[in-house]
Parts: sequence; structure tokens; C-alpha cells
Amino acid sequence: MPGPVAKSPLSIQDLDQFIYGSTPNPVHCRRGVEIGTGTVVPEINFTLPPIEINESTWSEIQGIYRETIDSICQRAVALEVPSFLVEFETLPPMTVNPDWGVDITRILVETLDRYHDQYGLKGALRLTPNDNRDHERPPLMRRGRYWEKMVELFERGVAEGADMLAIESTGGKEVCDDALMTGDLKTVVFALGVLSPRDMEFLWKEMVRACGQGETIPSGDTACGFANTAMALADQNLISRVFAAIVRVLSVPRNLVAYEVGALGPSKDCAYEGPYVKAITGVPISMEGKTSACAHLTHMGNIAQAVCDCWSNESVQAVRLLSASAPIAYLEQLAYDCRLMNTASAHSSEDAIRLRDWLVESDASLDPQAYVLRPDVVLRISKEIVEEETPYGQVRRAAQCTFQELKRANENGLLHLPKREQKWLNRLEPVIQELPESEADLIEEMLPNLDRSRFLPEEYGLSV
Amino acid sequence: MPGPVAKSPLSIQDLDQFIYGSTPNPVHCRRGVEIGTGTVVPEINFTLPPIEINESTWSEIQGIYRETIDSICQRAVALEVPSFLVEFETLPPMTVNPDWGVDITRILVETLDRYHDQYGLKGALRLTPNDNRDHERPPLMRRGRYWEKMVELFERGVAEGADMLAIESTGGKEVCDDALMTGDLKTVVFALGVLSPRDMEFLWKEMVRACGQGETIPSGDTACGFANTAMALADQNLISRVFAAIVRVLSVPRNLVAYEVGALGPSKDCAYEGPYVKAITGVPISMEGKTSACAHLTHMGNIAQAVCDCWSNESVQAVRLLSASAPIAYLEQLAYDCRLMNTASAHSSEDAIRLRDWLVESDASLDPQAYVLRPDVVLRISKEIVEEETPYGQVRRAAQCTFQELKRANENGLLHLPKREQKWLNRLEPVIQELPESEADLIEEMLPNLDRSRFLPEEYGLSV
Amino acid sequence: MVDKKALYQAILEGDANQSKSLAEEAVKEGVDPKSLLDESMIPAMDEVGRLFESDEYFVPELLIAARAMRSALEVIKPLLAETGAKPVGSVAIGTVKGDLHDIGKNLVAAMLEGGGFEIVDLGVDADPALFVSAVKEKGVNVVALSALLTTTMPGMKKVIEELESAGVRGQTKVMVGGAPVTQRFAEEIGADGYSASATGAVALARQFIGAA
Amino acid sequence: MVDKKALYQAILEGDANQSKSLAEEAVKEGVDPKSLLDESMIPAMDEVGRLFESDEYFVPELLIAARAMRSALEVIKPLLAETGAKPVGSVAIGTVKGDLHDIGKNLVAAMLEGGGFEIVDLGVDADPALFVSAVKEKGVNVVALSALLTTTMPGMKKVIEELESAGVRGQTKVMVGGAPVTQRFAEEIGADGYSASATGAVALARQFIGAA
Ligand SMILES: [Zn+2]
Ligand SMILES: [Zn+2]
Ligand SMILES: [Zn+2]
Repeated sequence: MPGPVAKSPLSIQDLDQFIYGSTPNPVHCRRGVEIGTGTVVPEINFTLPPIEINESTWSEIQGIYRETIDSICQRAVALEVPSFLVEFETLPPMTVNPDWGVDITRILVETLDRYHDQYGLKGALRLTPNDNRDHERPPLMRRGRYWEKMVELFERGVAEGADMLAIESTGGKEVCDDALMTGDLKTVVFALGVLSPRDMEFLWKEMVRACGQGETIPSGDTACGFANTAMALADQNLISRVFAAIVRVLSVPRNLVAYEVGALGPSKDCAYEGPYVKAITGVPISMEGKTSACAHLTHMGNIAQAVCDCWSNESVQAVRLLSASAPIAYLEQLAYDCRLMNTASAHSSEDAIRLRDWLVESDASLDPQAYVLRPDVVLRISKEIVEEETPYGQVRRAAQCTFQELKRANENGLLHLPKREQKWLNRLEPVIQELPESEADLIEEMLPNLDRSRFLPEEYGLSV
Repeated sequence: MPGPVAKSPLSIQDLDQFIYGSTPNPVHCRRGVEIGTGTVVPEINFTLPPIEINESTWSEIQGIYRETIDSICQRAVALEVPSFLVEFETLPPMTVNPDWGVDITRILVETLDRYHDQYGLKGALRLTPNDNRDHERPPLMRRGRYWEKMVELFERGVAEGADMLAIESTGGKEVCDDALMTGDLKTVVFALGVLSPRDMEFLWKEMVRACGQGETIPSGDTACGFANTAMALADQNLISRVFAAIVRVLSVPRNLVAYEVGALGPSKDCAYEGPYVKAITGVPISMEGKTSACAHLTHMGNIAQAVCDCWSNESVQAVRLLSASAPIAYLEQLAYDCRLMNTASAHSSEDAIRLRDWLVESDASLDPQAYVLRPDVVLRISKEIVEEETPYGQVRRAAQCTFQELKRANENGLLHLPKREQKWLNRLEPVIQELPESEADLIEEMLPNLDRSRFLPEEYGLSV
Repeated sequence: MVDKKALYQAILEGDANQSKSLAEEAVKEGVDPKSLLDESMIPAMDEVGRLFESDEYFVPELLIAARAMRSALEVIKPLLAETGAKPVGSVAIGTVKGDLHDIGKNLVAAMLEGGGFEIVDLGVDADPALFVSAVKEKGVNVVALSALLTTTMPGMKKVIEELESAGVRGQTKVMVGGAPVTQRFAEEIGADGYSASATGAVALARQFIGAA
Repeated sequence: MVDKKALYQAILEGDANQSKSLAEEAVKEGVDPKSLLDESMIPAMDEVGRLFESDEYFVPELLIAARAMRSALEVIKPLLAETGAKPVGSVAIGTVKGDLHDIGKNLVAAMLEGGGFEIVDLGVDADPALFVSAVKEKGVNVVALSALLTTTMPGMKKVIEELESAGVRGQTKVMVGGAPVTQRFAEEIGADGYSASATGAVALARQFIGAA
């Protein structure tokens, strides 16, 4: 079990200090890239168009990455982008076969180096090996070939000169998935409060160790597999948004564990829970919103910008648009978003706060998932979270006070909930009230019900 | 020759009144759509993915339009978009064969009607038949099969219930194209000051007449074929940006002719010269910038928003992105951009001005094409333009004072010009100074040099 | 006498204990199982579907109702079999080779089950051979393929090819879905249908077996 | 005696009158035309190319220099022909059927001409037959196809097919370009090369004829 997360008081306590571009614990990368020191940095992520990945297509695939990163750097020079990040999220075959992940890492590092040398372009690479551990069922979280290949890619990516290492870790997802679909909050709490933090501790210690072998910054994680799954289901009207909003906040404690054991930020773009991480730990965060509409639609398009330090497009395929390959178009869009934010904050901190508040106000009342990203709400809930000492305690407390925030907002009209969402608010209340105070009690209650063909407690250090 | 453009004084004289979303002469469409009455309206334009247009693909093509507009409306409902425009820009075969253009118009009108009835969604359709007249060389501007089919589509589009009619007219382009490539400003002045206004008068009288047969609003035009061609060449470093910036402003007078003869706005999105049109005539304008990176890259991504009334993506192909078909992603991006602008202006006009000025400041010093869109610069140059009574006089005056603005900005550091651009500034000075005061002199000088296999003076009412 | 309205209500509200005991009671009383199905149970699920389509129910409500339906169905199934009634149809479902994303697949499976289909769940990363044997040996009417990655989409084509070379392509309909999949892709690879959503998948499956 | 440096400078600065009269003077004085070409004129255009590539010249400067080059070249061409020297190569260029966008095509044509190629300009909306006869009758080494619309891109494939069925595909290289065209598309339709830019097109044409 991870040690107590002693984060009280918050790193950012004052709403006026809770602003995009700046954070108490900034990150410095090679090539002069700084994150969280006053300006928002665009983070572009691109991936392959539909193509099979195998020996026979591999040289074509390398060509796509080479051509795309080159065009991105060219455009960054043309737009005089002050600095930027490139995220390389591996596709499963590139993690199973680390040679491939390393090939692409090398192409990206070399191109960033070349443009830095020739044009002074400041770019940094975030390498995000995908978490393949759930590629067998039940997932083996701490052993087996998937795990070994992931560790190999961590280490070789560091050796290859990736500036940052990140992951979208999946510990507990095998339990959470069904619970999201059935609206079973207690099981979600078990996944995010019990399983996921244990996995985060194990995994991130390993990632921090790998980073220590070179000059790579252990950056951050995301509850993508949990809260973004809920978000995607809610956006299709399949599950309740109130439910998804609560799941979002429940994903904060697991994320904190990474920073406890040595991650330094920025958090991953798709971690919409990032504002909580920033408030609590003071590390910089990457966020995505309207300009990641290429990857998923969202109800948090503007509010997600409010306190970001990196601003990302999540992921776009290198498909041709009328103008150029889509990644170039998306880099440009991000660059202009950042220009605007940085122009306002260059004027004064009051102006930065103004822009932040417009971004917040434009979304907050329309969706509970947006509402829980309001900086004031984030600070209030974060203050409660850090009063708890264990991830489970934090998750339980997060559930309670997020519920209260949403209920109050609905009552006082700050949040407009349709009737069926109000029904869910009522439905969740007793579930939250009845969450056991003791983690051990919850574990004892849950374990017997879980199907061992899909989930192995011992992979989380739980004795059966 | 068009009559004198008596526009003095400017419709908008006060910089504090020159703001996005509001304009003295707003436009009201069916389904409750209002443009220029206080909020910025997103305008989505989508087009086909690579596909041949012929009898055998026509039903598939209709399916693509049907599916795309339906998904767009669905997303607009989900995002609670207050109102929006759809632009249907025909592809050449749809103008040559008006049956096809009408088919698509009908699909779009019906879908907008259906969503308006079912969800109260406020949407309006802008029909933009493409200008096919240069599809034969030399172009016939006032007769021939291309012209006749265009007129047929104007009339039948009106009958079909298109809310607005627009065009990207090309009169004079056959002379301008080469002049852009050779940096021949005098010939550009001839195209934009002599030929294009004559064609605009002829063409727009016809369009206004067609609109009068129904409830369609004659909206606006764009110097796409001129200034955007220059912009695209400049962006590829093929021609000078100073030159392209001047061409941009030279395209204003031709555009004014449309409003002289009855167009009501909004101007076309890709008319980056729109701010001048708005200042002078007070009609609402559509603009595009960062969020049209799907269609072309730009150095005016933010500044283009500053005084827009509609905010557009220019054009995106219905290709699949990870999230959805690209038009849905782009609608969403536009919607969030508009939310931000409208949130700021809902606070106060001071806040709207603040946001406008940040948008302006973030781009203006980096490119002369952005610089000439500064609202203060627009007002200064517009004031000079309206002192002239003929389009040629206006173009000549526009050249002179745009040149002076750029020269001064370069000297006082408001604009950063690299050496080769400064060379062009010097190079253009004598050309501009020596533009004849009399249009007749210019015509007499130009006509003998122009190749009649590519250009027919009589198509512009010029006697040879 | 058993209250048919109460069984309807129990399914609608997703009370599986209640629906089971009501069904048992009815069977004990000798109520015609076919009339129970036609007058209480199917109308209840239809109403659930309507509430879902009209955005009043979410998936959890729907799944819980389907569970209540199932527990009543299990009670009356043996009796139904005697009367010769048969299930709506059966579907083999799985994500294709290389694709480990199961949530979409599970959702479709659950909704098909709620719609009365029998499900053969082949799981994630499923080998084409599994689909072939589901058709050959279990006689499924529909093969439903899911892919969430553009890189695994070609795996859908492989399944269809294997069905063809095993000579069973004609015995089953193939439907495809998942974020990157499009109608055009479905046509290109020779699938019989595509659905953009889980509810669409149920409608499509019904259409395939002529129960729309 | 003629100043070779002056001719070099006249071309570099795009002074066509000057370059023409300097060439005439040299011819009158009996200067070896080949040495004029190799020591003044080609080095001048190389320098123009370098200035363009290094972002000091724009296209207008380049076109004007090419014009000065051409006016000198016309003077010495008859003499060169006597010595047996031949032009770099010839290119038939046009936008494909249905596509009326000529600015990109014109730019590529002008730059190829500046690079020493002979140009057969087939204009816009060009019928495939025109390309075939340019190869058959004018013996062009390169066919350059432009399309600005995705809807006219398939026209590129048609040209290649017509070249094939006329049996002259082997006698020419085909290059394609224009906003929507990609390397992959070029490969799919069996073109020999693709260029994303006008300068790239010149390099590609040179490569085709082995003059890179
Ligand atoms: Zn993610
Ligand atoms: Zn345009
Ligand atoms: Zn447009």
C-alpha cells in the first residue's frame, strides 16, 4: 500500500495564484524548454493514419513520423513558437517490440535536435509508452512479457534521449470498466481508491528509476482509462454526467501517487483531473479541450484551459486536410491558443485571471464535468482531499465533497442539470454515504464478488 | 463603371465601437439567426473527401452531405450552440450542373428545418456557388454557358430556401495571378482597381436580383482569388509578405461594390479584408483564422477574430478523425471560440475590447498581413479610402497609405520585418508613387500589354 | 393470481429478485409462459428501450432492467421450449486481433442481450478462427466485430476472409463498429452493416434476422 | 573584351536588356558560347537558386533572373547548337481535366524554365490526350500533373493510364503535385514522383533526367 500522501497544505491555496502557465514547481527540459514558468506551452501529439504495423510497413511508418515531425518543426519555426512539446504515444506493437518504439523515439529526438541547432527552436519530447499490461486477461501488473517489454522501452527511451517519460496507466481498469457501465460507484471507488493507487506506486517507482538512468524527467500520468472512459460514455448519453464528474474527481488520489514517488510533471494532457494535481502538488499540468476535438469531443473545451501549463491536442492522425497534414494544422491551432493566453498574462496577472475566468464561466454551468474543473471548486475539494492520509480515504472524501458541490450547484442554479441527471444525484447519495470508513472493510466486501478470470488481487499486493 | 462609392464617413468611427459580434447593420435570417447583434456566430463549412463527382457517385455524395449535416446539428444541440451558420460552397460540377447544387441545398435546408423544429436549433444556410467563369480561357464574365449555369443556381438556390447567397468572385483574377507571382503591383492595381470592381457591379446586381425572388439575403464576397492567393504564396515564402499585405488592403474597394449594389452581409469568411468592409459599411463580417487551419495555414490566426461577427473554419473535408468526422470536430472548436468571445462581451464592452486587443496584440507585430488587420490601422486606412470616390481612386489611396503604415510600423518597431521584406518595402515605394492619378491613363497603359488569349477587356465593359 | 402489471413494473425498474419471484409464482399458477412473455416481459423491455432512446434512461438503468428480464426469462425458458418458441437470434461478438479495448464491445454485447439475443462473447484480441467456429459450431446468426484502433481495423477484413475461406460467410451476417470504423470501410471490406452506436447495433442485428 | 562577370551580375539582378546585349557583344567578339554558358550564365542561375533556397530571394526575383537568363540564352543558342550541346530536358505540364487552378502550375512551369528546362505548357483542364501527344510528338522527358481539388485528383491516374495504353509510359517520367496530392497518392496511381513544392518539383525533374 502506498505511504500516506502528506500534501497538506495545498501547494496553491490562493485562487488568484491558480492560473495557467505558472506553477510553484516548474519543470526544465533540455533545449531550453520550460514548463510552468509563466507561459503556456503547446503540446502536439500525432499518430499514424490507418495502416497495419508490421515488418513490411515499418519503413513507411518511419517515413510518416519523419515527415510529420519535420513539417511540425518547420511550422513551429514559421509561427515563431517560443517553445513546444511533442508527445509520442506508442501504439501497442511499438511497446511489445521496443525496437520499434526506440526507432520512432530516435527520429523525433534527432529532428528536435536538428531544428534546435539550425533555428534555435525549443522543443522537447515526451515519450508515453502505452500500458500494455491489460493485453492479457487477467492482467499481470508486475510481471510477464508485457510488463518486461514496457520496462525495456522505459529504459531504452531514456537512453535514446526522450526528455520526459509518461504513461496512461491502467491498474484497476479491469475492475472499473464494467462498473462504469453499470453505474456502480462503489466498485469504481474500489478500483480508484484501492487498486489503482497500489499499481501507481509500483509502476511509478519503476519509471522514476528508469528516468534516473539518464536525463529524462518522469512526468505524469492520467486517469484516461477511468475518467475519460466515463466522459466518453457520458458524452454519448450512455451514462450520467453527474456520475462521470464524480469519477473524474475520484481519479485524483491515484494520480497523486506518481508525484509522491518522484514524478515531476507535467501531468498527461488527457488527465482532466490535472487542476487538482496542480493545486495539491504544484507540478505543471498538461491539459486538452477544444483543440483536442480531433481526438474526442468534450463539454470542457474552454474550462480545461483555465489553469493549464501545457496545452495539447490529445492525438491526431497524420491524415491529409486541405491545408496540410492534420498534425501541422493542430500545432498551429494550439500555438494560437497559447499566444492568446500568454498575451493576456504578459499584460498583468489581473488580465490572466480575467481570461481564465471567462474560459471557466463559458463552460462551467453547462455540464457537471465542467463544473468540477472550476478553479474555486478545485481548491475547495482539494483542501478536503489533502486532509486524508490514504488514497482510499482521499477517494471517499472526494466522493463526498464532490457530491455536495454538485448538489449545491444544482440547487443554487450554478449548474443546470436535466431531470434524469438529478435522479442520478439522488441515486448516488446513499451509495456515497454508505462507503465504509475503513479500506479493509471495502476490500473484504469487494474481493469475493470479483471474477478472478478478469482480475487478480495479488497483482495489486492484496492477499486473497 | 460602378458609380461613386459614397461611404464617407465610416460606419464605425470609434475604435471602442469596433468590436466582434456587433455591428451597425446586423442581418436577420430565418430560424431566429441574428448576425451582428451582440454575439459571434460559428460558421461551419465542410466539403467532400476525395471522391469523383459523377452520376454513379452522386447518391453516395448526397449521403455524405446528409450524414455530415445531421451529425453537425446533433453536436450543435449537445453543445447548446445558441445559433450557427452552415456554408455550402459548391464544387465546380455542382454549379455546371445546378441540379446537383440544388440537391445538396435541399438536404441542408431540410436538415436545418428539422433540427429547428425538434430542438429549437437556430441554424442558417449560406449557399456559395463557385464562380466558374474562369473555367474557360479567356474567361467570359457576362455570358456563355458557365455564366448561365451560375445564374440558374443563384435562382434555384433561392427558390430552395437558402438563407444567404454568397460568392468568391474572380473578375480580374486572370490578370492578377501572374502579377502576384512576378511581384508586379501595378498590374495588381489594375486587376483590383479597374477590372474587379466592374465585374463586382455586374455580378452582384444579378445576385441581388436573384435573392429578390425569394427570402434569401445577398450576403457577401471575398478577394479569395487575389489576396488569399497572395497570402498562400507568401506563407510558402514564395512572395513577399509586405506585398501580400498591400494586396490585402487593395482588395477592399472591389468588395465594397457588392454592398453598394445591395449585398447586406455577412461577408465571406475567407475575406480577411472583412474588417475594412465592416468599418466602412457597417455590415457584419465572417472571418476565419486559427480554426481554419484545416483549410490553410495562416499568420493571422488570432487577429482575424478581433472584429468578426461570424467565425468560420473556411472548409474542411468530411474525413474521419479519431473523434468523429472532421466537420463535427471543427464545429465544436468554433463553438468554443465563440463561447469565449461571447462570455467576455457579456461581461462588459470593456472586457470585449480587452479580449479583442489581446487577440490583436498576439499576432500584429509578427507579420505585415496581420498588422494591416489591427483595428486601429483598419480605421485609419478606411478613413482614407472613403475619401476617394471611385474604386480605382480608393485602390490607389489604399496602396499609398498601407505602404506608409507598414513603413512607419517597421521604423518604430511595431512590426518586425526581416531584411528581404524591407527590400520589398523599398522596391514597392516608387511603383506606388508612380501609379497614375487617372484610371483612364492606367487603362491605356495596361491594355496593350495584356494577352487577349487570356483576358478580354470587353468582358469588363472596357472598350479596346 | 399473478399480477402481469407487477412483472412488467419489476423489469422496468430493474428489480431482478422481484421479477424472478413473480415469474416463478406465475409458472406455479400455470400461467401460459408465452402470454407472460408477450404481455409483460417484452412490453417492459420495449418500454425500457423507449426510455433509453428518449434519453430518460441511461445504460445502467437499461442493463439493470435487462438483468431483471433475464432472471424472469430463465424461469420460463424451459416451459417456452416446450411450446417451440425460439430465441430472437444469436451473436458472436469480439474485438479483433491486436485490439484490447473491450468496453465498447461489452456495451454492445450487453445491449444485444437486453434486446433478447443470445451472446457468444469471444472477448478481446480474438483470433479469426474463433469467429469461424462460432458460426460453424454454434450457428450464430450474426458476427459482430469491434476495433478501437485504426491499426487493428484491417483485422476485421481478415475475419471476413476467414469466414469466406471456411465456406460459412453465407450463413451469417457480419456487422462492424468502433470509433475509427466508417460505413465506407464496412462496405470496402464486405461487411453487411456498420453501426456508429451500441443502440444502432441492436437495431442492425434485429434487421439482419428480420425482427426489426 | 566582354566582361564575364558583368553577364553573371546582369542575370543575378534580372536585368534582361543588359544580359542580352552582353551576350550579343560576346558573340560578336567570338567568345566560345559554351564557356559563356558554363562560366557566367549557369553559375548565375545557381547563385539565384541558392539565394532563393536560403530565403533571400522570392519568386519574383527568381523569375526576373530567369528572364534575363533566357534573353542571353536566346542569343547564344544557335551557336551552342552548332557545338552539339543540348537543353537540360523538356517538361509537359498541365492541370488535369476538370481542374482550373493554374497558379501553382504556372509557378512550377516558371521555375522549371528558370532551371533550364524547355516547357510545353498544356494549360488548365488538360485532356489526357494532350499529354500523350506531348510525349509522342514532342518527346518530352517529363510529364508534370497538377490538381488543386480532391475531386480532380483521379484525373491524374487517367493521364497515366492513357500514357500506358498509348505505349509511351516508358518514355517519360510522371510527376504530380498540388495541395491535396500526397506521396502515397503518387505511389498508388503509379507516378514516378511527387513534390510538395515548386522548388521540389525542379529538383525532382533534374533527378529524373539525371542532372541532379
Ligand atoms: Zn489519454
Ligand atoms: Zn476562399
Ligand atoms: Zn470560404
